[in-house]
Amino acid sequence: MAAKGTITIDQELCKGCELCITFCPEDAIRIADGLNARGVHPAEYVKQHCRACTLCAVMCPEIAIEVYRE
Amino acid sequence: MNKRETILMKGADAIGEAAVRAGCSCYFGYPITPQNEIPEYMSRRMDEVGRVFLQGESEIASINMVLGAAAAGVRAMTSSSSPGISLKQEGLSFLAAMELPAVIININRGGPGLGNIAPSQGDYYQATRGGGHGDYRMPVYAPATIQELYDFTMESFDVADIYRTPVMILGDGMMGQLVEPIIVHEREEIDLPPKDYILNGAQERPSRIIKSLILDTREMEEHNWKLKRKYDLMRTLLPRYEEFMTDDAKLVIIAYGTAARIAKGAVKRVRSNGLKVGLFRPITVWPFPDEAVLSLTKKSKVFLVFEMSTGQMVDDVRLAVSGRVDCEFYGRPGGIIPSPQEISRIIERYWMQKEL
Amino acid sequence: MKKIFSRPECLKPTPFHYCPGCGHSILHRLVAEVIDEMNLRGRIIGIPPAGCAVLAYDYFDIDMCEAAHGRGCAVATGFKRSRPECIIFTYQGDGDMAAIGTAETLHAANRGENITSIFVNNAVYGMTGGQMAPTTILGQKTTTSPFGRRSNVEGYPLKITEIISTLPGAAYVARTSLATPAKVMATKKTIKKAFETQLAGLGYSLVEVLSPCPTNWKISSIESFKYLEERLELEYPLGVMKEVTTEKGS
Amino acid sequence: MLQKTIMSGIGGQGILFSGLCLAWGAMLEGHYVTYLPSYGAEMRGGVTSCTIAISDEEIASPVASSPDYLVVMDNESLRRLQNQSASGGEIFINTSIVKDRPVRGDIDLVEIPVNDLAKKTVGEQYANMVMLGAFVSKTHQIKVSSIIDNIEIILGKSKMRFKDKNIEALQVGYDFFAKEM
Repeated sequence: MAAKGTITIDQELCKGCELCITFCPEDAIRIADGLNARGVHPAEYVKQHCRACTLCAVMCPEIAIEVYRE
Repeated sequence: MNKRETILMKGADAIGEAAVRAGCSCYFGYPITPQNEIPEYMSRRMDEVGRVFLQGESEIASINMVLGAAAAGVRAMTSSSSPGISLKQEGLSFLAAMELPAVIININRGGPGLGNIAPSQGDYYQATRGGGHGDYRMPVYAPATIQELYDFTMESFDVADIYRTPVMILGDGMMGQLVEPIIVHEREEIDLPPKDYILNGAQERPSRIIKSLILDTREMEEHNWKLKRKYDLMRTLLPRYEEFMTDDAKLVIIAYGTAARIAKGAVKRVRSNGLKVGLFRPITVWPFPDEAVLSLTKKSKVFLVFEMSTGQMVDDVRLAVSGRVDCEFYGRPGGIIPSPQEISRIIERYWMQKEL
Repeated sequence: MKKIFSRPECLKPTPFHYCPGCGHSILHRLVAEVIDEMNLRGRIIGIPPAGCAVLAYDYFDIDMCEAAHGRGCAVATGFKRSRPECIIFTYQGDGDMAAIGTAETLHAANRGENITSIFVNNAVYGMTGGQMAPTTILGQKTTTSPFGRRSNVEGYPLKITEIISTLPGAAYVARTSLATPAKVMATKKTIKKAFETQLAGLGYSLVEVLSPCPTNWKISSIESFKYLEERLELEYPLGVMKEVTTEKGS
Repeated sequence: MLQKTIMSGIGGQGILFSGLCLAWGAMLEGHYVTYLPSYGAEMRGGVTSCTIAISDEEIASPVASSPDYLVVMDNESLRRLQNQSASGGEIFINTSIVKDRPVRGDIDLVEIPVNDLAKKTVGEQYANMVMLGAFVSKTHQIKVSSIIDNIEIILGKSKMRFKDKNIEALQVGYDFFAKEM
């Protein structure tokens, strides 16, 4: 049984490069409808899909993602 | 002179020995005639005292090694000759901007371009006008004897630390080769400001940055004014000069370094013929001793500037006298060292012309 | 819930100025993680380049000293020679390392200068706006090679890492990439290995990191990571080119 | 009084060292002195020289455009320097090697077969010091004892083993004129 986890995304740091979305094996991240203060649609976490694999955080250039494991 | 303490020493060796005794921890340099005896001396001597000598792959690399050592908080020096000093200008600008101490020796040779390896004073502009890009100045000492070469090299390490600035010793091909009696003495310990800017790892203190990139124009302006205030302080405290028989002089010859030695010989010659002529010798060429030059105008009617160039310091003299007196020029560029006889003939010519 | 991934301690909480999807940001984090994990903050000095990473000192919470364009390895030499107890690294782009600073780099490596260089190769000049780099690959369009780099006009891409690996003074020379999470994590291990090489006093260490530049490649972030893996890695093969494990005598 | 001497020879003849000994002796006697070796491109082609100025007051220029004394150890040195010599000056010629003679009539010639003298006595490699001994005894610029008594300082540690030979050679040269006169 894969580890369960969760992530937090600091949407104000996000520049919308979508690398986290590309490399997430669980499709747990998507682009938000709203804009952040930079004027980009930031990434947002789609709840309850995360395995805490950290791949999103590893690829996030902005260090906007923190990963938690149960 | 006490003959027990006096030894014969070559200019290049005197520079090296003074640096060692001033606590220079690192020497980085690249060979170029006529100053090769400096790295040669240092390669031997620094090893003896367990310090760093490294022959860089270029003048550019060497000055940047000096920059690294200065940022690490140790006393560092490089030496070169005119074309090599041109290459070091990038590093000099960075040292000035970052306010890092360093000592740079320029054994000036004939130029422009590759020029020749004979003694010249063609680098006066480059030395006293900053030389590299940006709005900066740099103290420049112009020794005229091997003893002065020793003393000022030693002193320049303190000046560099006090003002956090690169300092240049401006010699010429003759000063580097010349052997003269000198007294080799130890450095006088003086109080120096703490080096609270150095980088040695952020151990139990906030991290530090040494940089010159200041993108914000207001900040950059403030940094320039800060440097300017420092240069103003140097202008007040650093100017040095020698006056020789100027008290009753109607004509004063102004020269520095090797040219000043020759001029002094010429002054003695014409004095023996009854001509009231004196010598004014700037020891610091930046800051230029302009107030002392100005006060000379009260006594003397005619100034004759003599340089081993086509005329560079003469600009500073003319600025200093602001048109108050006649300011004539005589130059021998390209590596020529005229004799005192030649200069005394020039003095006599002006003496007649000006009806003194 | 246990936090298993967050910002490394020796990176300041300052948002990066780099473009979206820039490899510098990822690489900054990797270097910072290694410094944290090896507990080097109190003895490390970083030397950023002129180029996109010129502002690296705004992010790293360690001692840092700027160097003029290309002079990183010379400045690092001055530091290391006067403070051998410190760990010194340069962080340089392709222009800094492989064009204007080739001499400084080659000679520091050849002297076996006990320093580490992290060489970010994105095959283009980023800071100045996408001009040709010495590492620009054949056919690649840049603002100063608008027809694509031609070998008969602009010459060939320069392979600094291969060159350095032939020098006796170089102790550890490797090329990595940021194209995938696995390669990013391998890059971190390689950087660690380079610092360990320096700690052991073995000589010069160099880690070339192939990195995307979506802005100047004029493609999306996602596409730039594909280009990185499919094109750049073809021209610049990954791997450890040289590894010395014992100290050499004089 | 200011006196300037140029000593010139082929590299390896030890003429720079002879000049340096003269400068040391002068300094130790309390005179002002400068010693200026030729360097760089001037040295290419084998000829090397130095200029020694000795005076009782500060020396303005260490360069000698017209030296009072000229010491030549080889033909090329004579060819290059003979026209520079001051009118009324003296040229010391190593007649073991130099076959030419100056064409000028306004200078005194001092002929010394220093290589032959050295070969017969202390060894040919000390010809330079034989010349110096002879030069000092003829010109009286300094006392030969000023060099001999201080030879250890002048030679330095690394060349100390040549001390006795150097002294002997100086003496051979010095006696050359002492005997004649």
